[in-house]
Amino acid sequence: MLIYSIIILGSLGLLYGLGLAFASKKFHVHVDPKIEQINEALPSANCSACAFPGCSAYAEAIVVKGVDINLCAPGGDDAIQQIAGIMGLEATSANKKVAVIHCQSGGKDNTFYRYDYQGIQSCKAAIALSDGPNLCKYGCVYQYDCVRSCKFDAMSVDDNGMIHVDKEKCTGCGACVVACPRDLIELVSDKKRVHILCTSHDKGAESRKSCGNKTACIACTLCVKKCPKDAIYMDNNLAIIDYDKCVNCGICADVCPTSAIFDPLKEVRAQRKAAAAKKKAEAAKKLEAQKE
Amino acid sequence: MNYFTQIFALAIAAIFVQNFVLMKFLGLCPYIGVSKKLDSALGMGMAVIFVMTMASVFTWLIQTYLLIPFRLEYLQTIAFILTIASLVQLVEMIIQKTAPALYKSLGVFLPLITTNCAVLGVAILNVQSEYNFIGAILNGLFAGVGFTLVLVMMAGVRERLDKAEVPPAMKGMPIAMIIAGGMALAFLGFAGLKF
Amino acid sequence: MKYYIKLGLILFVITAIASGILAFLNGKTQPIIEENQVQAQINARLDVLSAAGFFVEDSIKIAKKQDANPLKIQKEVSENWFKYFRGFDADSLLIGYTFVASLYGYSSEVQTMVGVDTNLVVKKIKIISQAETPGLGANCVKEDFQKQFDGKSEKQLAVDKDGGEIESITGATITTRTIANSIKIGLNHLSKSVEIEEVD
Amino acid sequence: MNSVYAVSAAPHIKQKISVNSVMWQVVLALVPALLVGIFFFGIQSLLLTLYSIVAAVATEGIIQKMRKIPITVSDGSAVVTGVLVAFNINVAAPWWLPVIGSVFAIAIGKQIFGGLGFNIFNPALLGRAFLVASWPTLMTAGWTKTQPLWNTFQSSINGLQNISSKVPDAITAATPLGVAKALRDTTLVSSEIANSVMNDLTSSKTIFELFLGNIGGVIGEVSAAALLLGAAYLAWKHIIEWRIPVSFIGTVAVLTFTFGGINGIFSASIMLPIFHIFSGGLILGAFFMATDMVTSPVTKKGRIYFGIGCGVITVVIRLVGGYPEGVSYSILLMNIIVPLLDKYTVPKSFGEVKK
Amino acid sequence: MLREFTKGFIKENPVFVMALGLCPTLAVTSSVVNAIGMGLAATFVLVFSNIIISLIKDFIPTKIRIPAYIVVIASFVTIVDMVMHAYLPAIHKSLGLFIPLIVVNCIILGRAEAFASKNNVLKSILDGFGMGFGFTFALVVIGGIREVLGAGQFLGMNVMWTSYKPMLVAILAPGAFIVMGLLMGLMNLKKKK
Amino acid sequence: MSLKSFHGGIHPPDFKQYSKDASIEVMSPPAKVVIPLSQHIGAPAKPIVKIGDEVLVGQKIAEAGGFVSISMHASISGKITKIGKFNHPAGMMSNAIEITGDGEDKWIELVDEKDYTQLSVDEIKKRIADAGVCGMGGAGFPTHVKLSPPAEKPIDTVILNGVECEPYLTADYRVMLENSAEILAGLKIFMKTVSAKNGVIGIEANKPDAIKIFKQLVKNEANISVVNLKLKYPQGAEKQLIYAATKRKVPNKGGLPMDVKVVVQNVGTAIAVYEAVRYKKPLVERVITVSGKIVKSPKNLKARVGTFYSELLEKCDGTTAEIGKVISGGPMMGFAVSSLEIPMAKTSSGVLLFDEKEAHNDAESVCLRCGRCVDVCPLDLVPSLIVHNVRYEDWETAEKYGTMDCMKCGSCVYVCPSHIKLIQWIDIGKMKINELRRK
Ligand SMILES: Cc1cc2nc3c(=O)[nH]c(=O)nc-3n(C[C@H](O)[C@H](O)[C@H](O)COP(=O)(O)O)c2cc1C
Ligand SMILES: Cc1cc2nc3c(=O)[nH]c(=O)nc-3n(C[C@H](O)[C@H](O)[C@H](O)COP(=O)(O)O)c2cc1C
Ligand SMILES: Cc1cc2nc3c(=O)[nH]c(=O)nc-3n(C[C@H](O)[C@H](O)[C@H](O)COP(=O)(O)O)c2cc1C
Ligand SMILES: Cc1cc2nc3c(=O)[nH]c(=O)nc-3n(C[C@H](O)[C@H](O)[C@H](O)CO)c2cc1C
Ligand code: SF4
Ligand code: SF4
Ligand code: SF4
Ligand code: SF4
Ligand code: FES
Repeated sequence: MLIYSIIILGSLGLLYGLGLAFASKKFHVHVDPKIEQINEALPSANCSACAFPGCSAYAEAIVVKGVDINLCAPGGDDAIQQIAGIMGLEATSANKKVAVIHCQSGGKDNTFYRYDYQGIQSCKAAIALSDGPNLCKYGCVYQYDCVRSCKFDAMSVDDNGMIHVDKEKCTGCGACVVACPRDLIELVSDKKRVHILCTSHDKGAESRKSCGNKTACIACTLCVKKCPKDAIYMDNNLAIIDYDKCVNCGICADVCPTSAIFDPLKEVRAQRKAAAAKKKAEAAKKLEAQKE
Repeated sequence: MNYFTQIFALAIAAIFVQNFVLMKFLGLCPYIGVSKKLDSALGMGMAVIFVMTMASVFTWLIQTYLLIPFRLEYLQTIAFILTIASLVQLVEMIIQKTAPALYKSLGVFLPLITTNCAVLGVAILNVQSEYNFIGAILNGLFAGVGFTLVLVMMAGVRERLDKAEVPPAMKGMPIAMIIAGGMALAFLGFAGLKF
Repeated sequence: MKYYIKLGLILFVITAIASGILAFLNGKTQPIIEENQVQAQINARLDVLSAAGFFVEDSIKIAKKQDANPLKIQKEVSENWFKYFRGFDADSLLIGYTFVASLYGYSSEVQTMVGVDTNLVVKKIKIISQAETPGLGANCVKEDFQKQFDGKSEKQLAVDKDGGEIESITGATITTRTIANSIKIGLNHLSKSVEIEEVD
Repeated sequence: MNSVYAVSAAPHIKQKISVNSVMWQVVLALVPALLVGIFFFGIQSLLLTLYSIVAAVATEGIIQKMRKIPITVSDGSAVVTGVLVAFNINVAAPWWLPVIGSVFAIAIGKQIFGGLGFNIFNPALLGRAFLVASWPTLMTAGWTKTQPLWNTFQSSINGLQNISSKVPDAITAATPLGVAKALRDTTLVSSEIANSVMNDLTSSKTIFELFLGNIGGVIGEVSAAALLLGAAYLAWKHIIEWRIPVSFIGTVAVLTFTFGGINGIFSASIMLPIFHIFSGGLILGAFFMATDMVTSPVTKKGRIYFGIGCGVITVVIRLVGGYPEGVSYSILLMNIIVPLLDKYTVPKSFGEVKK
Repeated sequence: MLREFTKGFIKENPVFVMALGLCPTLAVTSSVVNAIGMGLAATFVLVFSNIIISLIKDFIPTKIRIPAYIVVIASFVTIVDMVMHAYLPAIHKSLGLFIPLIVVNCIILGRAEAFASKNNVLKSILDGFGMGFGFTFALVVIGGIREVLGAGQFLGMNVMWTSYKPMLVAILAPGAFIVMGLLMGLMNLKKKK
Repeated sequence: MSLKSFHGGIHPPDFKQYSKDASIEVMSPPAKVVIPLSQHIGAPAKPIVKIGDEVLVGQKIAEAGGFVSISMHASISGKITKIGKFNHPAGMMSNAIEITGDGEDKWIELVDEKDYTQLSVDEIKKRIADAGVCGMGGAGFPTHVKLSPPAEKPIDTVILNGVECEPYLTADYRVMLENSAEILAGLKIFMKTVSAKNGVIGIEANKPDAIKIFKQLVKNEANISVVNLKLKYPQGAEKQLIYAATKRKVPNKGGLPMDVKVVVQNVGTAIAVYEAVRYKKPLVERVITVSGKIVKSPKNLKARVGTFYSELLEKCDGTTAEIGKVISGGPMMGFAVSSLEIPMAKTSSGVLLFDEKEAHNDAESVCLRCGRCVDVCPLDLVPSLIVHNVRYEDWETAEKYGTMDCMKCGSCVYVCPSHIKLIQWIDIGKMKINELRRK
């Protein structure tokens, strides 16, 4: 009984072992060693949780098609790390870029309209009808192609329809840049703080007239003149910041007569300045008092 | 019943009434896992039909000519799974070398099959139901066809639901389960089908 | 070549060890399993024919086993035996018979242990194996259902709808009918065998 | 800017039709059948229908609220589902049966897929299948407990019982289809009885009663006449289209004529297809449920295949299946392959060059 | 260390999160008793095959590792099968076909551990227990819901009001899928928060 | 006799009662016109005048910008006052030439060639090109180009499109009643130019008097017939018209009528061609319908190209209610524009004014998959599935389902119970697919 058992199952094992070994030699097909390595790193569970037909198919997809490496559920973190090692992938780079929307018309209520758009929610479609509903032919049309294109939930819309980018969530994937038919969105290093939020190439008077928020760039060139780093230049009636040169000093934002240049610290700076002036005044007063 | 009617009845039973996936709970992992795209579902289905039939043949032979004569029925599980695993691996290697085109469309699904309980399941069920050789082969074949049928249906439905407003929490696996539930409810309509 | 042999040998060793262990364990468990099964059968027999002290197996040849599952292509069985037990009380007096009735029901083969007295009137039945739909056909294992078979003779063994005296389980006429019919068929076989005995 | 004109893409004129109007017209079209149901089964059928509607609408509203999406219960689609769930229940059912059925229909049958327009299965039928599998006895028992308002009809119901009493297995299932089904179990009845009952069933008297609705059955399916009235209205309003109902019913007619006889192929009388068309849920199913636009193919060819598929499965279940009636399962089963039908029946566009 | 053990319950729950080993999960959970039986059987196989595999993995050439490991796992499954058959015949009967099928399951659950990482024996044991108990936990939850709804019982005791008419579908195939789907959805919802 | 038609299509109310009985009124030249440089399909015309130049009516002021292009002519006499961006009847801004009139309406010299029928084909084509004629049925394809099919594509039939299936519009109808002889002459010129054996005039059944007139006229013309077409939109669409008249199917995926040996021309174009060939008269005026419920006296006006809509409306005594929407063209295919300061072009067949209520546009709800759009699409497309795939950005499938074939007839939108703006979605699909193809 015991003997039969050992002999029969053992010889089945022997047979299969020999067969497989032989076949693997005889029917060997060359594959990218990377694929083999990744295949090794994967659990060979062939559970298809990754949505590929089996581990080797997934391994191939990683190497050939550049599919995400974190799809293997049974493999867990270990497998991801190993694959990352094989593929030579680095952790995401430190210099992160985020989306900046170069229009601050101030939302639906603040925009001047040429007509009442009645169509599907799509910026592209809106612009295809008589160049878009707003008077400014450069500004945001508020149909949110960009928001819908963001896979990371990084864009939110406020009560007035303005779009805000969450710098934390934004991965800089650039999907919104492609989506915006008005080319309002640009990927900028998240270290940059000062932005010109207007894209109107119209003449100053015209852009002033068509911007509902009155924050259009009117091509007065003050910023160009005041920038200590020569980081701003004019392009056909529009000031543009050269981010390579910009050092976030915010002087341009302070001098811009229409607030077309945005700097989150502008207020703070103004307050500080006021406080300093006050202090100075008080000090002067004190001094005067002392003098007296 | 004449032989033809028997075969017909067996087919109807294995494909619809006692569908492996929806009624017997066999082969659920690939049913959920490989049903995202129609093309893969078809490939997988064909591969499963092939392997189930092959496995039925080999395991039946092993059972009848090795295990039973030597009273080794307790080795059934181990012998069957070993046979299936080796068989699949062997076939995969042979196809990859000799028929690359077939491998692309079918072969890539082969490794998945080792871990598909439907294959081991059909082998064991063949034994339990005391099928003769022909019966075992046909059962393997039709069980595979039944599997493919629901797999392809599932893939069609899921491709459509890819473009639907399924609540985020239900996306993916959960909704696939719900669809499976609905399909199983619908398949209850075949319950009690007899000729 | 050597490499292949090595691979084969490793697998051989592993499977050999595994099968050795399994064979050993099987040696240990198999008797218990068999013992369990025998005991379970005895218990079941005692259940339906409680007055019996011991049983003697017997069987008669029957034409052909009833189709178990109509949807299956099964191994051919050339001849069939109907197996039954004679139950004797402590005084070795024949007090009845037990047998297993079996037919394909709604979705499974339903097996019933049946105890009858020497007049072939059912004393008690016990469903010993079924896989009918839970909540429907599976309700046949309920005590109340099985009780109604007590004291029924072959004629009464039919579902009320078919003119008999067995009240069917709600929503599971098929299962009920299966059980009644299977017992009826068993009694039929038994009656032939008993007749033969009387001739003896 | 003083006057701002509206700008939209062409076309600038639009047919007066909306989701709401479509759905409410379906509700309207179902009213005659409900009235007949009330007439034959008593006021309880109205109550059950109301419970069902309330449950469906409430479920829809609550889930939409939970999902924080616009609440669209006024579009009437949940009402249609509610009515149809109730229509699939027999009048003897307890009050909570339609309620649970509707909750399931809307929650699991519809909202979980994303709501109106996205569901795969016909919600009402999924609800019904769920109820049948859960409480099979409640869903099938009690069909004979009709409470006709008008007593003379009692006699003809007795007539049906007389027919069915010849067939042992059909007593509890005193629907014409239940009787027809029991006939095929030749172990139960002699072929003589079977033939005579078959003749009774296909007599013009029985069929006329089927047509009027003077039979056992669930609330909504009894009267072919009332259902056809509603269907005619929908067809006239172009809300339903001929392809699905015609191919569905046509297939059933052809197949029952061919295989429906109890003495082999083509042994059926010419009345048998008519019997099959007017009995059970075929009219309800073919005109009101198979035509549910969300769960049927959009392509013209797809709709024909869909109808044929429904017909084939219905006949298979009616003739050899475990249930007397197969309409609801046939539609559910065909629902599953609608995505495939859509995918593979996209027509060649006008002027497609033959290659 | 503890993490190896606990991750199987929620974060990497083999059933809810990874959707592996679905067949036994759905097939045997029509009652809690079956669920516990299946869960413990799988745990046993997982733990012991993890031990053996982590001990022998260095001796097995890659070419035959798949058959080799399958043999190990299948052996333990057979052991469970025999032992249950001998000592717990009732549960063995109701689990039926799905005991041998633990092989398939454990190939998936176990091999992740065996191949993807280079863990030592202790870690493997913990992982085996973690995964096994996670699996059991999931089975019991599903089994509990199905048994309560579908039979009005929990572990065989009546827990619903007396006039409750069981929702049969819960213990049939469709109910299994739907309960499973809803639970998975619930897990997703929890995970998001 | 069953009327000829195609399958699919819709039956919108025709609203032609407003202007159908108003005979064509000639409008005196306006004080100022703006001539867009792109009134046609193809390259924009190139200006050949400078600001300050004096021009006569009919004087060429812009030259064809390529082979598929046409030249533009001054439609009033006066001074060029601006060349730059102006509103365009299709909505957007585009380059145009502004002429401020001198009030004298001085014309260039015209001829009257009585035996114009003897002219050579080349001369005819040259005259048509010189006159800047493009199709006046809507698309504005340069006519001389259409009349020059490549040698391997012989033409055997010329179809005159007198269908005018768009609701409201009656310009073609009036022209057919009042200028039938010229139309027939134009048709003969077409037939000669492309050496076609047959001429067909297709008219919808709702214009029985026009049918009668032409039937009378062609009584003695063996090779010219009049077909009475079933009342259905879009009967006037080229492919549908060809199918109805000849049972030939123009191939999809960019097939042209000439692929089935047919040329289709609008009845207005026929007149323009006749005048160009016989009188060398450039295309500087056309008949345009001004209509709508709120227009005081809806009219069919013969007006100069470049006239502002506001002036046309003034001629019709303004409106009875606040304007909600201005449509350039017909209600099914026309463009809604954002102001009345829009010049009419050679292709402008109508200006419609809607009140606020008619302008209202219901919000989209989700597609019911009801298939009504599928039933009406004259091109056998499955609009619902196309749009579904566009919405979920599956461009490949959208293209496979025939996005690019859609002619934007609007039938599907008209019948959709969910108010889905299928055409807008299809447009997005077309833009995106084109973008992808370019890559
Ligand atoms: C899911 C399902 C399971 C069923 N299971 C059984 C069963 O186990 N036994 C049975 O006799 N009938 C079963 N039936 C019911 C039969 O199909 C049939 O309706 C019933 O036997 C009619 O019996 P009645 O006359 O007792 O109502 C089941 C039905 C369904 C829908
Ligand atoms: C939301 C809801 C769900 C219910 N579900 C069930 C159920 O699944 N099974 C059941 O038997 N009764 C169910 N009921 C009904 C009652 O709880 C109670 O069982 C029934 O009314 C008892 O009435 P009876 O005496 O007519 O049986 C449900 C009631 C409500 C309100
Ligand atoms: C939907 C649709 C409807 C059309 N309806 C008409 C019409 O009613 N009358 C017409 O002359 N052209 C109509 N056209 C334009 C014709 O297709 C075709 O371009 C024109 O008849 C060619 O003549 P032309 O070049 O002289 O303009 C329609 C086009 C489309 C796409
Ligand atoms: C002609 C027609 C038939 C319908 N049939 C059904 C039906 O059978 N079941 C149902 O739940 N809803 C039905 N509805 C309503 C609606 O389409 C249904 O709730 C959707 O399936 C939900 O997405 C129908 C609607 C119409 C217009
Ligand atoms: S789409 Fe990409 S780049 Fe744009 S906001 Fe989202 S994450 Fe940032
Ligand atoms: S895509 Fe561009 S235009 Fe559209 S909403 Fe976003 S920023 Fe505005
Ligand atoms: S008509 Fe509208 S609702 Fe109906 S299928 Fe087409 S797009 Fe969908
Ligand atoms: S899809 Fe295009 S061609 Fe078809 S009906 Fe719609 S607009 Fe017309
Ligand atoms: S457990 Fe995965 S296929 Fe069965």
